[in-house]
Amino acid sequence: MPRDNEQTGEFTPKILAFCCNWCTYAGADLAGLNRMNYPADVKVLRVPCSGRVNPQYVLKALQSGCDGVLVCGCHPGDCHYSTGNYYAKRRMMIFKRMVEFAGLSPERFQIRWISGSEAGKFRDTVVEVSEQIRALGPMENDAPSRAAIDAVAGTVASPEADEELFAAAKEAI
Amino acid sequence: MADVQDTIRERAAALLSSGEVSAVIGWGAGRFDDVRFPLVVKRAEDAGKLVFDASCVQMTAKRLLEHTGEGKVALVARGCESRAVNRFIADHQLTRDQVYVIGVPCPGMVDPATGETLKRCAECQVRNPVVHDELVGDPVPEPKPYRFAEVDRVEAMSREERRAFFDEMYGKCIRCYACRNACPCCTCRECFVEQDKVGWQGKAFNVNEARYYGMIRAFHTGDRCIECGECERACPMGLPLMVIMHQQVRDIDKLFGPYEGGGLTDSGPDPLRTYKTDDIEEFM
Amino acid sequence: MSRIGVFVCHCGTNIAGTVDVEAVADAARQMPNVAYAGTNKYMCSAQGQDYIVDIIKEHNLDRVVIASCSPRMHERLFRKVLAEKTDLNPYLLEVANIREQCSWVHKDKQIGTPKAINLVAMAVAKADCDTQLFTHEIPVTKRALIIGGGIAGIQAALDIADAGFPVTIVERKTTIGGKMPMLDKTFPTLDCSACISTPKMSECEAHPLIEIKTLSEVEKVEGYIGNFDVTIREKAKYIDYDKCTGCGMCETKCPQKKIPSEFNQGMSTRTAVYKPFPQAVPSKPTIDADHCRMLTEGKCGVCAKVCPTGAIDYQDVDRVTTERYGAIVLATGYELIDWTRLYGEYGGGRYADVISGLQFERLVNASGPTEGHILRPSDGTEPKTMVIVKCVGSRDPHKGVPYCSRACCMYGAKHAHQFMDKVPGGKCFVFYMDVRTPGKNYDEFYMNTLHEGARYIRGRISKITRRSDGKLVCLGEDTLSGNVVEVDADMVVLETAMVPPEGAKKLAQTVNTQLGPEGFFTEAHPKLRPVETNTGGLYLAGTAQGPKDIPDTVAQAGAAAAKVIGLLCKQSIESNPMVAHVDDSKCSGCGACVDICPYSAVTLVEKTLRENSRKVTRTVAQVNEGLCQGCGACTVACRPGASDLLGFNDEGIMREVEAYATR
Amino acid sequence: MLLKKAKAGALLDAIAAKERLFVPADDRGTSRFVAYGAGVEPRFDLLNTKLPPKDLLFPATETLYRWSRDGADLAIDSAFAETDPFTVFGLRPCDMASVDRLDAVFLTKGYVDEFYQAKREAATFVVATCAHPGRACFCDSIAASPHEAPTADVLLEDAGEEWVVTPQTEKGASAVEAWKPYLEEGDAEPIKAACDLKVDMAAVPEKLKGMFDDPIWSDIGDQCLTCGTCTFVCPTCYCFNIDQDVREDEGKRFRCWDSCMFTDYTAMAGGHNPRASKESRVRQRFMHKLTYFNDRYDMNLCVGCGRCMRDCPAAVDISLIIDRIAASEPAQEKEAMAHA
Repeated sequence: MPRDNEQTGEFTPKILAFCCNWCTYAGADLAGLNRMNYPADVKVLRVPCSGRVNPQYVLKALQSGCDGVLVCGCHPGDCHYSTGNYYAKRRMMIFKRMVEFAGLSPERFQIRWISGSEAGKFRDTVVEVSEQIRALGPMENDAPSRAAIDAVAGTVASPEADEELFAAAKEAI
Repeated sequence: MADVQDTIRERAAALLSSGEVSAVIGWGAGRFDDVRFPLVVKRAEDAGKLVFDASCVQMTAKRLLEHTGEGKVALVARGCESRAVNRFIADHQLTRDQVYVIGVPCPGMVDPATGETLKRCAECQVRNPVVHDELVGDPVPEPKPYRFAEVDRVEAMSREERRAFFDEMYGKCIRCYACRNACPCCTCRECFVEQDKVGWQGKAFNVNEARYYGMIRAFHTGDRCIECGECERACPMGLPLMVIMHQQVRDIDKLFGPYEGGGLTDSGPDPLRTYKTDDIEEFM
Repeated sequence: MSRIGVFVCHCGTNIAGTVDVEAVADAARQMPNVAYAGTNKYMCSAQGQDYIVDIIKEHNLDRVVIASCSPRMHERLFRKVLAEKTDLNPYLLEVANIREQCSWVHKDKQIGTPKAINLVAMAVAKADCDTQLFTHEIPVTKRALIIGGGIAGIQAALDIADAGFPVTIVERKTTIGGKMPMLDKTFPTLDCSACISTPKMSECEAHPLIEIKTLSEVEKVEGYIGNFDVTIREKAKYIDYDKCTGCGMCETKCPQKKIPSEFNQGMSTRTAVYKPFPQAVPSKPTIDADHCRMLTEGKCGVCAKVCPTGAIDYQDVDRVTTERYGAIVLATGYELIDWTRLYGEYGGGRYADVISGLQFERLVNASGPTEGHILRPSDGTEPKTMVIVKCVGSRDPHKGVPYCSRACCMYGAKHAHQFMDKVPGGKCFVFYMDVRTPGKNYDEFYMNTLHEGARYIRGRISKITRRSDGKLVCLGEDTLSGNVVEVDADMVVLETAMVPPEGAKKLAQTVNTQLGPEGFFTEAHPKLRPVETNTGGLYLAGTAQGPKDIPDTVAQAGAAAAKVIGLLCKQSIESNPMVAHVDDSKCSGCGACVDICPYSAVTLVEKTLRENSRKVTRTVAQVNEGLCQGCGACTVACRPGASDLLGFNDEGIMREVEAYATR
Repeated sequence: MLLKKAKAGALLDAIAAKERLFVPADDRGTSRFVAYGAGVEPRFDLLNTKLPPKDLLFPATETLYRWSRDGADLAIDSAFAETDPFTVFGLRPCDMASVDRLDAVFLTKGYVDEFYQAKREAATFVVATCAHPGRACFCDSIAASPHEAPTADVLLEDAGEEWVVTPQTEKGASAVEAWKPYLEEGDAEPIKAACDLKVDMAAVPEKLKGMFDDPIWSDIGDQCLTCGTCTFVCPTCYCFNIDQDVREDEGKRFRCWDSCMFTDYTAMAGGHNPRASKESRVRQRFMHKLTYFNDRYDMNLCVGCGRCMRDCPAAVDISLIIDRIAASEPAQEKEAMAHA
């Protein structure tokens, strides 16, 4: 799939949204029912519960071509399975802090609670996240600048090694 | 420490000859004076091969799990090994009656490469065994040194610098999995990296794959880490692996604390296996 | 290699208007493992279904992807088509949502089409990892257990038993009936509460299919829908009910007569061997072990001497039984908030003439301590001025509870009416925050009370003090006029909040279900599943779920009974096949899943397994498929992925992620 | 011919101007052979680099072929490419011996690995002898010598302040010819050092054949973590895996290093693993290093570089293992003793 719009040359982000079947997925359906309009940058992956979302999926998505990941579930207290989103919340709080500590732009991995009736919130979230990622540009833009590498890196042995490091950094997280 | 070593040998011989234990796990002497290695002694006459001095850098507890089928096993345990024992028990990998803990208060080990205190000992929070059947030697003071200096340093960096820091770290990783194999929290029968069919972990050697391995392993152990620092010690490439463990430890402590790592007390489920309905909310 | 068929629906112009469905089918043909791709005007129509069925046969397909409306809409229908009209397992199906989440939210084919292709690619990738799933039959034990013997429990028990299923009522007090027999009259019809509730109690006692266990509590619940193994402790009653005829001789002769009567809200006394009230069911007494001299001091024994049938048994012990039930109804009711602890400004219980609404019910009741005369507890004189304070505890998040207790507006009006009826010339002031009367004939009743002369003042009483002449000085504010109001009352009635009964939390853990923040049991869905819980086979009746009045309680009990009857009518129920499954070879038995599972569906068991041609015995996790609801929380806690969710397995989700990320 | 160590820089600059040049150098806390260029300080004082030079010939990850699809048209392109000449300057005799082992594996016995061959033929190896072998060095009792490297293209014999330069192959001769401007005529006495650490390999390959069930393996298994460190720092470990990276309309197949220490190295599709235990994996590694390879190629696969001993997190020491094997009773004798 071409990353840039053929006509405008504009960057089209690739954002994956994990949505729980009972709340957010229903909210997204409702947005459709209400014919709300939102950018096509976000694709929804249905899971039974936000507690099913393994952080490993998130990192895999971000490392294999997605520019952003959204994890959505029922509001705490409203989980269809009572507790799934509470676990998800703790996991994602820790995992998000960890990937940000390791240098991911915070906007690229977000978590939101959206209920089955909050079609508007679903639309607004998609619009907001899509705009944020458009502003950040593709994942490659997360790579550190030469100045950042120089500030942090130990003695790099050779120009080639330096190039390698820079190239490696250019790869998606 | 010579007295301690003598006592360890005596006790090991006694425990083995009485049949109370089938093996004693401690350290043996390598070819060079500053090289010690994890040694499993199974006969009383070999007890003399056990050594204990400032070069016993390895955290040996993981070996326990390989010998539990063979009767009770004795472990010469410092603070770190004793916390690992508690970790194993919390993870249902061991029962307390399967292990005889010969506790040894630990003054800290010496890094043979630098001659200075081993990094994991310089950050150690628990030098005295938290669990033991007998204690060899007198308890040592617990200085509880500040262990988040490296986290502070990295946290103070800009996002790009942090990314550069971790790219360098993971760029050097050779994915030998020594960190995993040494870790007392890594007790899976089949690690996610070995599950080719599901395809969590790619086989290629590059910074992306190393990052995937490094970060997911860190996340898998983050809420249970006993902060022994053995992963970092075992790393043949000298990567600062504890920085991401300490970062999680500090976050968990702040958010869902106090952090125990399961290695200190029997304090209920680990932080990511439980929740509170009034946990702080930041995802509305 | 699987052979996947991709069926793209036009949905008239609903999809085809913004998605080039032919282009989607063309793109699908290029996707790995896709053996066929085609389109149809309406895939869900009979003709569309036939098309799918024919193509599956013709192309020997082994997986199906339908790109259409939301799976929440028609996934079930398409599964049914596969199950009934093809040889394919119905779970080898994925639905790509290209209507609600694509064509309806985009306006332009140039945006809708590539997105639809992406969604189809994800579904195709996941379909390749789908496995056959099978439901199995869970047998249903045709018996119901009702926990709590108030009007909700009684109604549910009668309805279920009348349908032909045995019922056990577990009641922790000495009689069933709950609070209703204590009430004098019920609003808005003012019929006698005891007269309508006690016949139902007797009906329960006489019903051949209803077993009543009083002084009993549920200790343990194991198992799952259709098969709950319930351990019940029936406390010692010290009277052999097989021998006891209920003649009452023991009660008459018992020398311990000064025990405050719980039934009369402490306003009269009872004996140590007692029935709480004449119509109690079972209609036999029990010995109160805390007050019986024989049981506390070892001397007395009067009742044993006078009992004509020798039914007294001081050696009686608790009986613990475990029996299997197919369904459980929680009808544990409510308690009134302990206002004396919370409202020091109302005297905190120091003034005898500040009483609760329930005490008033007893005062005004003909079988109560005053034989129905409204008399002040302090001096037995008739109060001339009465103040009723509503919302004591309710809607008071700082001191009491944040919610409305729903029934107090009505029984407050009823108390005002009863006072004015029984005390000619009496003045009644009602302090209120709002008057809420949504019920059949409710507002009419309230208006009538106003016409009778009850003075409604909008505001809270801020302080009650007792003057030396015994008058209760009630200081409040009329928020409508803004004036401070002071009323010299002879008696004050506090209409207190309904709160969950003591032990609800423990019971929730025992039966493994959830409580809301207020401590009432949580229904599965507030609108659509109001009497079910998230635990299959566990239902709610009455105020266990939240405050409500008698008609609502009875209606809900009937609804719960209908659900139970519906379940018990089945020979067996079909299990949900999309549950967690543990791969023994990967499981190290660490127990993370056990800690996580909200349904207690996972346990650690010892298993003998064959590994590398050797037999080994290890501890591994095991999922009870009857209990597991398929949330998948355990699968993430499981580091090696030994626990995986059927229908949403790790491999499938990973392929789906990659299908999108690498396109 | 002599090369003054102090003047080596000029020579390196000249070589690097012509072709790619790899020298031992520090790299962010480790050391390895890195491409020479501005700012690179060669570490000819290092005994041997932390990471071996094998990745110059046998990269850790190497693409074999790529495929792409356009509609129904499928294209497969080999990733094989000719390699431009390059020089590896300053590797040690043990590492040169490791190249001999890799040559045997990838170029002999009827199969030539063209990916390896292209790089091997492009490479000129300039070996510097060791004046002061380290405490973990034992090349001269197993595979090589600190002061000679017969298969090197050019041998630099350490003579203190200078190297005595000797071309040993045609490739080496033409290289030295080009170096002339930087070399000096003259003679110096090379230091003929020997390792302090010795092993007695004489009977080891044969003895091992009877030691499949020897308790030594469980003893090593107790000590070993079965991480992959030894295999990845070993200059001769050559096992690899083949995997692929598939994207929408394209993909590639690559090979990457693997390690016999890993459980999934021998995992089979049905779940069976013939080397599930640590001791069986440890046994495989040392059997391969010390006897199986000898059977096929008639040389020890261990070259005595000491890297595994140095970096093993559990201090597993191959020299001690060789000692123990050498000291053990041969199997037949043991059996005979058991019967006696």
